[in-house]
Amino acid sequence: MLRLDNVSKVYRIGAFGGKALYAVNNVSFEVHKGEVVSLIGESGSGKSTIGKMILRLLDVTEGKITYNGEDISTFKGETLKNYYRQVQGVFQDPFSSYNPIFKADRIFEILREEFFPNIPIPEWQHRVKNALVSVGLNPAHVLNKYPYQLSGGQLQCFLIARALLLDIQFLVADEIISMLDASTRIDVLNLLADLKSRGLSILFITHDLSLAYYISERAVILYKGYVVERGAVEKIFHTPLHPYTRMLMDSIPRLDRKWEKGTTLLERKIEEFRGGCPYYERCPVAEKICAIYRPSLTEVDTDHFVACVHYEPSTNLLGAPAYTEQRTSQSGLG
Amino acid sequence: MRKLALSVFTMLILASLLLAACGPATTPTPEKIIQTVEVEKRVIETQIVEVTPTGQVAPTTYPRNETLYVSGAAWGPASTWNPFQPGMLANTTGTIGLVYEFLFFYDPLTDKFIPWLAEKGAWTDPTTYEVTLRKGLTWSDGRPLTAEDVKFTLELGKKYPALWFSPLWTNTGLTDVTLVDETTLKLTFKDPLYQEWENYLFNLPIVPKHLWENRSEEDITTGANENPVGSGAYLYLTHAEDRNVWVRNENWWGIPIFGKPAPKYIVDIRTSSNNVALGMVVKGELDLSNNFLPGIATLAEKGYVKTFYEKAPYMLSANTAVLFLNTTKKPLDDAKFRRALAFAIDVPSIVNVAYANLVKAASPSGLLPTMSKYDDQEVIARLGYTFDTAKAKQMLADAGYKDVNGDGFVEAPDGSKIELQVTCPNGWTDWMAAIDIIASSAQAAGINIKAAYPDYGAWNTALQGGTFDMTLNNWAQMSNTPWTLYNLLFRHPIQEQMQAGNFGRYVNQQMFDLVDALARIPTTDETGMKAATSKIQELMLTEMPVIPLWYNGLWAQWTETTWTNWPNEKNPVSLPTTWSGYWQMGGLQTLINLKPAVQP
Amino acid sequence: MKKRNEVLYFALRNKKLLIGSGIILIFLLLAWVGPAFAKYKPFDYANPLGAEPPSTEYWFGTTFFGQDVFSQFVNGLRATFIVGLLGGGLGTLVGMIIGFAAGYRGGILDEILNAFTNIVLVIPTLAVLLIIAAYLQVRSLLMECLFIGLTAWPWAARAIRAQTFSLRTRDFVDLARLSGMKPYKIVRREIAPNMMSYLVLVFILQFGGAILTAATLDFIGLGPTNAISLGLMMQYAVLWGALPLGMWWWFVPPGLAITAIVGALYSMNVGLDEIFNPKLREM
Amino acid sequence: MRRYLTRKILIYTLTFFLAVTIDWLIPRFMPGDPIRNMLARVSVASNASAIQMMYDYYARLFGLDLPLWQQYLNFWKALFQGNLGISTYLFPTPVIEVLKRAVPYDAFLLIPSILLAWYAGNNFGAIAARSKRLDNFILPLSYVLTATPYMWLGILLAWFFGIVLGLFPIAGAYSFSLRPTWSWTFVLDLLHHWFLPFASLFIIDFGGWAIGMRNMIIYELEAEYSRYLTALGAPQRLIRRYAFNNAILPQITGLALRLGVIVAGALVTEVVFSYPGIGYLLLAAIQNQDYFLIQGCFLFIILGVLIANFVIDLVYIVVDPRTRRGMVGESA
Amino acid sequence: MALKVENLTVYYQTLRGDVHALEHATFQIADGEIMGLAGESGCGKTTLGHSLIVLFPPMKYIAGKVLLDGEELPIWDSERMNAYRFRKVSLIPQYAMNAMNPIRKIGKMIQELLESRGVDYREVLPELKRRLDLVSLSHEVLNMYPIELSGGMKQRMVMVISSLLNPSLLIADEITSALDVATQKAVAEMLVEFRDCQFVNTMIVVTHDISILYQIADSILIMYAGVLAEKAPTQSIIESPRHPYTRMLISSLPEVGVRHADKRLSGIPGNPPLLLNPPTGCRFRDRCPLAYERCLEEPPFLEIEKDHYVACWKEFESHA
Repeated sequence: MLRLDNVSKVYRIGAFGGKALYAVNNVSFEVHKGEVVSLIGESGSGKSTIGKMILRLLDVTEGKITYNGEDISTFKGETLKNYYRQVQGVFQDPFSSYNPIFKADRIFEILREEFFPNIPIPEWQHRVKNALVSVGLNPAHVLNKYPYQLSGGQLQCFLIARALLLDIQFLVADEIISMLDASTRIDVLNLLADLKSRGLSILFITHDLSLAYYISERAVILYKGYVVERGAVEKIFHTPLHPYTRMLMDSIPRLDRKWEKGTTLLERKIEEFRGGCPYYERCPVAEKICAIYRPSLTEVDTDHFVACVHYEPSTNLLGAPAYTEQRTSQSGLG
Repeated sequence: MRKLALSVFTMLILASLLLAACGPATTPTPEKIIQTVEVEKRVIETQIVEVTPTGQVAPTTYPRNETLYVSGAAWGPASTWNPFQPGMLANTTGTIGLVYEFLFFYDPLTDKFIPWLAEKGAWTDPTTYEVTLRKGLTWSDGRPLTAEDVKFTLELGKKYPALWFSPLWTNTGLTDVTLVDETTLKLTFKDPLYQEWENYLFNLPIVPKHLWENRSEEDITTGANENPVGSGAYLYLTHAEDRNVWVRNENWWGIPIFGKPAPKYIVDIRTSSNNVALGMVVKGELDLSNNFLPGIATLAEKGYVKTFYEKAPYMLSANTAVLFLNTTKKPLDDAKFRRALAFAIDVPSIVNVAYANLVKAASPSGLLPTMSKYDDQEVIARLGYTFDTAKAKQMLADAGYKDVNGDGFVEAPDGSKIELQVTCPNGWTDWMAAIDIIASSAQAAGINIKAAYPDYGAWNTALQGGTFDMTLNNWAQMSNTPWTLYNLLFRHPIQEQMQAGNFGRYVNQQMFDLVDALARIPTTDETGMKAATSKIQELMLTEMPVIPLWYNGLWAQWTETTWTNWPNEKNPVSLPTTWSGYWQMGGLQTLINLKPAVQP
Repeated sequence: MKKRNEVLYFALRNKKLLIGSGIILIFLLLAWVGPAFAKYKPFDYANPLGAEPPSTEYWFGTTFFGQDVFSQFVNGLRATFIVGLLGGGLGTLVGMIIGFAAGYRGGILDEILNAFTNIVLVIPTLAVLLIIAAYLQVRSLLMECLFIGLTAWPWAARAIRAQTFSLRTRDFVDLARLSGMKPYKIVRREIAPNMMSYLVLVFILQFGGAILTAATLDFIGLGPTNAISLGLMMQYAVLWGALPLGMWWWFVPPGLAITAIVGALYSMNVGLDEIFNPKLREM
Repeated sequence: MRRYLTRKILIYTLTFFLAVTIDWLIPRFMPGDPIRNMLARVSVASNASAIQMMYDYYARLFGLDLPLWQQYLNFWKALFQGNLGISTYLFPTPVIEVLKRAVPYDAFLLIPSILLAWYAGNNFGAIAARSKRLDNFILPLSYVLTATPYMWLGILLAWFFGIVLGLFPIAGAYSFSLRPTWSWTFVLDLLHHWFLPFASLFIIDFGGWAIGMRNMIIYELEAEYSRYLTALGAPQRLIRRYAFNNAILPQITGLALRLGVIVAGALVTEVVFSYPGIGYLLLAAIQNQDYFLIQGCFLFIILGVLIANFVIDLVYIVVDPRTRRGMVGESA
Repeated sequence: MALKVENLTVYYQTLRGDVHALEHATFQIADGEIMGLAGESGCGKTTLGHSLIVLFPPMKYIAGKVLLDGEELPIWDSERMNAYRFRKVSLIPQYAMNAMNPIRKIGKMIQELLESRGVDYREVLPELKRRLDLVSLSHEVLNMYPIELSGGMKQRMVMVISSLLNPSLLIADEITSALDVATQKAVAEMLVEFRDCQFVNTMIVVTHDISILYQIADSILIMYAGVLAEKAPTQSIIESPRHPYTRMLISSLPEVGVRHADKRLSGIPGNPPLLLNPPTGCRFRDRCPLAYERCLEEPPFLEIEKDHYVACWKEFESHA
């Protein structure tokens, strides 16, 4: 239903835009109808950029995003509006999603103005109330209030209700629970799961593998704009292949198991990425070749892809790279 | 960081101090004049070369009792010492008069020519003028001044049409200058314009041939002529943005004849505003101010300053402020309307209010009091005008100008609306006040006139291009002949740009002929001149193409703390002025007559 | 609701705002009704005696020509407010258009507008104004407002751009785009209301700036050629020797009024800033 | 840093190019004709034909008889040779000479007043921010000062100190009775004349900087690094010092922005005190329709402001590490 | 007892009245103990952490006593507190990203800070370098400006600075919430290491993430709506929570390895009360499934087992 083909996002930096910074690099994946796909990565991995590109809030630099076979970058005016009827987003910071000087329910009013100007107001209010009830809110408690009078969880539900008022088919949920209190997180997460059961497709963006596992069918692991691992969530969760995924797994604070000590490699300096494997600087199992060679995404199992030389059959691990000295001098850790 | 800031700051202050001190004015290293220096075009050598005629070192401070401080002549910083420079002469007033001299001086108070470089000059026959120079004339570099120099100067006008006095050859009728002997010249004319020619006698500065003959055309027409070498009573000493300083020429040829000018130094101050001049006069920092100082009447009454007359108008009259009417525009093309307008203007209020009695109302003839003998009193009594609103209304009504639409203003006989503007340059506040009064008094008579103050450039463009309705002008100064004024008023032929007169484009061949005729009357024929001016006045007052309103004063106020024996109504020997063009009309005599005040 | 009350609460307790707006109101009133009370027209030669110090007949004295200073003053005050309002308003408007456009659109438009703003910012306004003023040889008050407004906008544009820039990244703007709102509408309905307090401050500063600029222009003789203003009064006073003649009543009131008005505006500005910015409240 | 600098230089070059072009346009598109205005002062005695001859002569002299594009190119060419044409008001002085004479006065008046006011104002503001009592007094005073029109303060100072008390001269750069020499008499006289114009510029700017600094300091004292230092028990002295060091940065930017305004202040101050700087010259040029001089003054002011801005940008690089490390692309 | 807090009450002064951000806090921390402080946002945990070291307006000391190593901290007197700050009590703030002066080199800033506290930088320098090694920062950072460091690096740098004088009590305020899981883990482990190396005696780790506390804390204090709800050794809190709020809180955490399709988790319905006018009695009453009449009275914070404190009438009943 929604498909990314070799999508890249490049920012131009330098005095005359001379240098290119790849926020997203050659990313491809697909979200099928009624499916939840998790996009996992730490900050700076490009996961939110992908969400914004899907929502047409950012332009795609290279590659193509198609929705039901149509290139979304061609949408304009009415067709774009039509796209937004079907594809919506909810963002990380619930408070930032509301204009602080207006009441929270203004988002519904805007929706009516833009998409349903012909629906009479009483009828619309009725629809709004239904939508609020369906996301588990009591309209009497939450309507006619300013954003700061509502909790983060309520605000996120508001946004989901807003999406439901449209003929929505696809939802981009960008870290929607990371700023919520533990007590309400799970409710919002459950709400998403309920939506899925209604046939909605969801792109669930998160940095938490366990949440991805809780809710999604498939996952995409991003590192510095590259897909390092992708596939069915069970496979990734149970047999993480990429060292980065493994490190993410190990770092999850769990209530049932204590951390293994000292498995995390930390940056000592801000390093510029010079090519090679993006994870090279932090990788505990890096080979010499990783400094200069960027592995491609290889299918190692059905619906399980990974980009790591260790899983690339044809790579000659003995090729001596030029950066050996540098690496040994920089990656010592305490 | 703070330390750094402070030290940088100190350095900057010091540096700027030094720059300011040595930048603007002359470096005080006196040197002998370098006469043979070929002054490169536009390179200001004065910055380094200094003139010290007597060889002594110029002082840091000019001794107060030897220095005359004057102001009101210069309107901009000094930039040229070229006596032939047109536009900017006012800036270095004194170049002409103090440094360069003329064949004659002219005394407007007595209407007499005073032989100056010339011992005598006269028409030997109707087309030959013979002039004899004094003996023993010298240039300030010690070389003798001879008839050669005069001939050279006159012929420059023939050689270079871009020089302002080239009409001497093209217009006045001069055809030839011949050297009779070392001091005598014979000038041959064809159909001479006597009146105009005599103007040149005291307006054309004579330059030294030996220094000018090798100069290029550009140098002569536009060169700045730093280090001026003249024959006059004073020498250039130094200048800055706001002053010109002259020092007495101790070897001046005129000392034995006219006497030694009393002040050793003349500091000619350019005051940025009247305000500053007023402050300086009151404090006694200025000996003579030739600025228009609005508050001076009060100060004169109280005795803080002296003026030529003790009572109003305090000042002599220097020129006539006339209202030019654009005769190409309706209804100003109608002489009846113009005459009615003349009666509608409240000149007494202009005199009393705008000028606080510092000026006098003008004679309807427009001629200055010094020329009053050419006023035909009979004509003036018969055709002259006075402020009379009722009469103006009556005249308008008689001519068919009536208020048809009831807005309080008359319409033209053809029913068209009349909306006129009277203008003067913005910032000329006394004139602005005056045109306010013109507009309001005309409105009282039912003529819709509004005052407007465009910027000088716009005003000048409108003036010369003839796009104004009516405007004030006073470009004819005191002169030896009534022709000067009438030439301004009725200049012809009419051209696209009228740059020097008849801005209202008044076309009347009869008038043009009368003015031309006046120009041809020999200056000795006073009766002939009177007859000619009478005719002009009669026609002018009947047709009223311009309206003379008041005389601008020869603004002069002085104190006697340092210098005394100023000319005044009791001692009217000369004009107390330093204005450009007035040194030769009595300004210099005033300096010669000055006496140091008795120091208490 | 509560938020608005809070603003009002602070507003009524903020001395700087109250004093500032009090002064402005007094002068505004004077400019409004003053001319009706003036016994003479500003340019009428009312006093045949010429310059006189303040008296019961001539409240602020008379000028050198006997013009009523009070009448000139109240009429000049009116001109001052007009310049402030129109010139400052125009400056704010242009600043808003450019600031919003650059800040919201970003990208190449931003680069261009930003470069343009920087250029205009570096060029000394007065030098440009002088030249413009010299071009227009007959100048009206409205003309003055126009060219003051058209040269005063750069810093406003910059400030607004920066604010817009930070607001643009807020999620509610993205949400508005997801609702299919047009950029202009997003700016008007989502961004501008959030900056209202800021825009008010910008306007106040532009208002004061326009008054000062106009006074400067007027003073050096490039003001309106057909009206009275406080700057012109000062120019005339200096030109006609009010200083050496000791006619303090001629040059003190106009300068004092400008200082008071602009000072009051600045004071209001700080007051409002304190109200809108809780951080400053405690000080 | 390189990015920051290239950007700046680009902007400055553009500004300069634009300013020069505007500059060139001035005499060409102004109503009225500079030469006709200049010749308007020619003796009335001349007749019409002579004036036309003079007009042609001068048009050729000023190069106004060439096609426009040629004039534009010539203008640039001349500019690089330091030739700005000839002043009509001060004919035949080259504009560059006229400017050269005025510049030292400007430097003498502006540099000390700008820098001293900045320095004193910032320090005073910083002090005010720390004392409630001082703040209550300094703040209103500073507001009044920044709101004061330059000329009014000038007039008041001239009137009170110059006329009522008679302590200072109110016009000119040095006494009329003096010739510039290397003597104490002259230098003291110079300072005597300089003082009031300097004071009027200084006082007004001082107020502005004081307020600015006070507000900035208050913001900085609320900043998180200040809170952290407080939490670690650092003495107020250190916290204030850090706050000052941070608050001074926007003030440096402000200084760059202020330069354009100061030119205005200098102009009216020079007018009030008849001080022979560029501002005064510009006004005279405008009043006398001397477009070539207007052109020169404008160019000079622009150049001055650009250079000063550039210097400030360089200073900024020294004081703000963020610019040096290329992290800040945007500021003044 | 390293830290003893008795009846500590701190309000926020606002226009609409005092916000009762922290009331009647009474607890103790043993030597070498890392105490986790957890709760929902707005529960007063940050207020509690900050009140032990610095009270910025509008925070206002109302009542209570704080004893550190037997010495009373004059927390109501900012001037007098200065003597204790940094040396005895120190803070790693939430805003570590902006905690360093942006225009000073880090080393220079540390030097100036130390010297202002009368400590010789040169003497401390070797130790400082050792600690940089410990947190995997190169010594070059001392020669850098804060802006040249990444968020995680700044966080670690501030940790080093705050603990440099070996304070007895270190308060770490939400220092992991802005970090990625990997960095989170490393930073959390470093905190433990600091304690293990005896850089600090005791530590209060303020966070909303209980699972992190489970990894590093010795005991956990749960707060709810400005009052203490439960404090116990970590294992007890996680495995046998006594307060209904704690129980619900823990059960609402997504269990790793659970899928929605398999097991649906649930949160705590309702919202915490506003603290401007907090309800009398138990503040969790409205959301508590076990609430009964007794809950109209405010429950005391009592030790019901060794080192296990709780404020719930129901629990007291079952133990009575």
